[in-house]
Amino acid sequence: MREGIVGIRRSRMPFMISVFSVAIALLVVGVGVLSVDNGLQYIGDMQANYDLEIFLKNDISTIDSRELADIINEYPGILRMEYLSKEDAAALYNAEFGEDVLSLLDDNPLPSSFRITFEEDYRSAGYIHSFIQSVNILNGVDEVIFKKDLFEKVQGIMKLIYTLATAGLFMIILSTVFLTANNLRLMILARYEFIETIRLLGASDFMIKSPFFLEGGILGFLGASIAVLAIILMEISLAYYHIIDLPVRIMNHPELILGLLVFGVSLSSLGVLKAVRRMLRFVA
Amino acid sequence: MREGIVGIRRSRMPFMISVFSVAIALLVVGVGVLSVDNGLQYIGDMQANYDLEIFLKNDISTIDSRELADIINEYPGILRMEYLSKEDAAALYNAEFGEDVLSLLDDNPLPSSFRITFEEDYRSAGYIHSFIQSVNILNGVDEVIFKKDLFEKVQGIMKLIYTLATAGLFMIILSTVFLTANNLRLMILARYEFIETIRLLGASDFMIKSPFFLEGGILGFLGASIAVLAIILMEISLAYYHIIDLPVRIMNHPELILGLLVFGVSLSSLGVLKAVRRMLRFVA
Amino acid sequence: MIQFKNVHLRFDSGISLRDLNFDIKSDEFVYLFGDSGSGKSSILKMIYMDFFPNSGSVSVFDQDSSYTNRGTIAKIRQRIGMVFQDFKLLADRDIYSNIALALEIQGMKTDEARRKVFATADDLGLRTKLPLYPHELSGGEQQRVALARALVISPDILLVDEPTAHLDETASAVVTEWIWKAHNRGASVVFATHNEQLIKRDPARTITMETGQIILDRE
Amino acid sequence: MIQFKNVHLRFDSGISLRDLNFDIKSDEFVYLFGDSGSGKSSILKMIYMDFFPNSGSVSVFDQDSSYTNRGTIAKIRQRIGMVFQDFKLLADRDIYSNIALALEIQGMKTDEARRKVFATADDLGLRTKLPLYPHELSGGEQQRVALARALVISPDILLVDEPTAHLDETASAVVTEWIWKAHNRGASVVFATHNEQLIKRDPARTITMETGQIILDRE
Ligand SMILES: Nc1ncnc2c1ncn2[C@@H]1O[C@H](COP(=O)(O)OP(=O)(O)OP(=O)(O)O)[C@@H](O)[C@H]1O
Ligand SMILES: Nc1ncnc2c1ncn2[C@@H]1O[C@H](COP(=O)(O)OP(=O)(O)OP(=O)(O)O)[C@@H](O)[C@H]1O
Ligand SMILES: [Mg+2]
Ligand SMILES: [Mg+2]
Repeated sequence: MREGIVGIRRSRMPFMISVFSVAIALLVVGVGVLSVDNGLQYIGDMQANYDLEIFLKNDISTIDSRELADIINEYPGILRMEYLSKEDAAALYNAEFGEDVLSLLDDNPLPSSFRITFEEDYRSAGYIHSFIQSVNILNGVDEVIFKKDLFEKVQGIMKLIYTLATAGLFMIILSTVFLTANNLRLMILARYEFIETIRLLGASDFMIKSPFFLEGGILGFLGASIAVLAIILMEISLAYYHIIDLPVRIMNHPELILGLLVFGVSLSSLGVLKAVRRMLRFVA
Repeated sequence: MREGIVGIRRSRMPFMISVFSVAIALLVVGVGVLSVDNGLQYIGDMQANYDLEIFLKNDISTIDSRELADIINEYPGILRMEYLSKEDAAALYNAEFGEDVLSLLDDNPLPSSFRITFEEDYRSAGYIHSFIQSVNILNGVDEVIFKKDLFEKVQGIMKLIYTLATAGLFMIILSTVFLTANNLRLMILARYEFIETIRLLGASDFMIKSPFFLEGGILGFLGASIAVLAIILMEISLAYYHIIDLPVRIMNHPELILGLLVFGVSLSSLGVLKAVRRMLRFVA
Repeated sequence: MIQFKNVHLRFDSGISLRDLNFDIKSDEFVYLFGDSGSGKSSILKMIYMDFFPNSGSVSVFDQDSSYTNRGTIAKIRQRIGMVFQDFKLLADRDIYSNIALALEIQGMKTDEARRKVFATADDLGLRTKLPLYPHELSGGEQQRVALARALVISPDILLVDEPTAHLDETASAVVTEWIWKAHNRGASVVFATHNEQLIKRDPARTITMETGQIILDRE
Repeated sequence: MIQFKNVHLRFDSGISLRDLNFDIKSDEFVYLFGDSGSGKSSILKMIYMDFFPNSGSVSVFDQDSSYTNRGTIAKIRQRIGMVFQDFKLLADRDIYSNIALALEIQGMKTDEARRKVFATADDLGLRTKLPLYPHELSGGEQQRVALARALVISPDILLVDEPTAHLDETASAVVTEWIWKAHNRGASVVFATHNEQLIKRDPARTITMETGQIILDRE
């Protein structure tokens, strides 16, 4: 029995438990950051589709529509302008409804159109309204449809997601820091005998703190490395099984890897240092 | 110095640290669940606006449009149907563009319409398509506009959010369980001396385990209570400062409070029990 | 009561206890005498089933330790009072609780336990120390607390490992007196010591150890 | 070297050490003799600045403990070898590391430290125990490890608290011999004990304590 107990004390169990905790904490942080990034990217992609659709008169010639495109393109703030011919529109319609409804008709009733996406800075209701007004009176323009509803809803959702995600991430990082700090405090508490004894043998506070600081750094580095490896593994298996196609991956973002490592190392070494300091003060 | 050290050992520090950890963990879980609920509710509200707009012929009489409404209402799966008169449409238009553009014209060119929202179960592209087809041929119907784009995008976003949020929540709960379990393991490791000694004095495994189990339960209860109180405080201050109006609140969901308490108590008591068991096996 | 038959105990370090054979009856008082490192504590550990022989058998209360499960070991230990060489007091409990712990484990009601703890503390001159914590006591005082914890349960077997190492003549005499009193009340006692003086003062059967072997066993 | 002037030390428990006055010079060997609970360990704790007097002054190496900061206390302790009554060996380090620890703290290079650890272990008959862990040693062996850790740093002051409590005659003689050798090499020694025999064998100045007071101080 004594052997067993002493075995536990001799073993690096508290250290390994702490490494494991840091790894989990950083895994959560890393996955959190990546999820938010990926989510925003995905929604951003969808939104950037187009803001405005300008339908042209049915009888407009190709040359006239080219001219019109040039005029419209002069307006400031246009990020992208896409021309949809009558045929493109028909193809789209068919694709949307899954049937070749239009081929039953003699004539293609769908108009040709421009789809316009504004630059971020110009995407305000005021500017878009004045844009619509001036485009509306151009020759060959039949109707301008501002996808305001969609636009504003997506904006609203994005804002909500962004707020929630940022708040959530912040909270998760914070609680992660707390939980890890608690873990490290417990780890240090379990070493009171060691601290007491070497102090009685003449170790200065600095001599007591520095190896713990170093140990904390190593612990954090190990934890962070495990977290990064786990994330990479997750990404690889997501890709391998074609579950989801992530636009943002940690493998392409060394700064994120570095960030996690730095965060892990500093969190652990400072956490351990703080716990030891508190203990040294406690036992003054 | 000895006094200080022994003071730490005598104090309930590891216990308090663990309570704190459980509280943070459950706070994260609780806020996570509530955020996802609130987010989904909010998005759901936005989406439920309407799915389909049926524009009526310009010359339709009020009586005819009433009749039409009755016919359409017969279709299955309609959650909500809203009639927009020409005047309503004009008011909306003005509201959207901020100016009384239409009053400049002699006649109101906007048609009256029905806005239809489908029940969740009927909100499939297939059903909506067949609905459009049969409504289109009704007398008095000019055009049916399926807000497919918006609909699908919101659906897509919701699905993404739902997936991410569920996965995130799952991961957070899982890591929370792990971190708390680690914390409890460290707490128990620090008690090896106690366990060793009472075992030598003839305490059976059951006698060793049961007080720890109880202590774990108390710890979990305290932690969960703190978490619930913190969440309620957060909700109150959010409401007090009018920062956000939450549709889902923990105060209105006793089952969530109960859930957190049960989760906290069982997590801690079982976590402690598991740690003690492992230790008892270790020191066999 | 306690029976060692051809007991061998080998440690990883290469050191071993060899060919131990003896019987201790239920009303015996036995000194386990030997130099430092001769194996006294190891024998006591085999009796309270912390160590198990590599060969041969150790029986206590007619239970062979090699075939006894953990639940039964716990019950056997409840009938054994032990004074460990390093005391094993709990630093986070006061002296009262440390002594009462042994009774708690036996499931004794608080009132009776209370009376017993106070009585035993009085016997060993520890009354004023009850509210203190172990680190507030001197080495000798801690040793007496360890004995109080062993005596309070009125054990059937009393194992004491150098119980006077930290005590002066007077205190030592008090402690041995109470150990003898426990013996007179019916406990078999195994008293491990390196101190010949002690044995001369209160002679009894003495098992003498030398580097892991019994070299003498006589009254 | 060590100077107690009108020292009073009161514990929360009400017990106190009163009016302690003595000087220990740099080449002295002093026994601190007294019954269990008389205050021997408390005096040693004041010398290594773990306890501080409530009034009066304790000076070590001409530093008044009441006006010494933590950094300086650490440096003073590096010049003091201590054998604690409860040994204070680190359970998670083997004997070699336990002894080497004292040298590590002084920043000694590994090679020299290694030589010193082996030499000291040889002196005290611990050579074969170096790779073991404290729990694998007998009580007396652990006590000798504690002494080895104190001697290995060639201290200017050697404080030993009942260093033979767990030792038989022979081992006890070896241990006291090495304590005397350290003294002969220039260390001042304070030897706390309750054992009159020891003092008779190797007489020296003896400060006798009784319930917190010095009742005798003579060669
Ligand atoms: N767990 C262990 N692992 C390895 N060796 C051990 C272990 N326990 C004891 N020993 C060795 O067995 C020998 C006898 O130890 P034991 O503690 O029984 O001696 P002892 O007679 O009680 O001595 P002391 O009077 O010094 O306490 C010692 O040399 C010790 O090193
Ligand atoms: N930290 C403390 N708090 C309260 N009382 C204490 C403390 N330390 C020691 N005492 C008391 O002071 C008295 C002297 O203790 P000390 O340890 O100095 O005795 P000692 O002479 O070393 O005895 P022993 O030979 O038994 O080790 C004892 O009665 C003890 O209870
Ligand atoms: Mg022993
Ligand atoms: Mg003492």
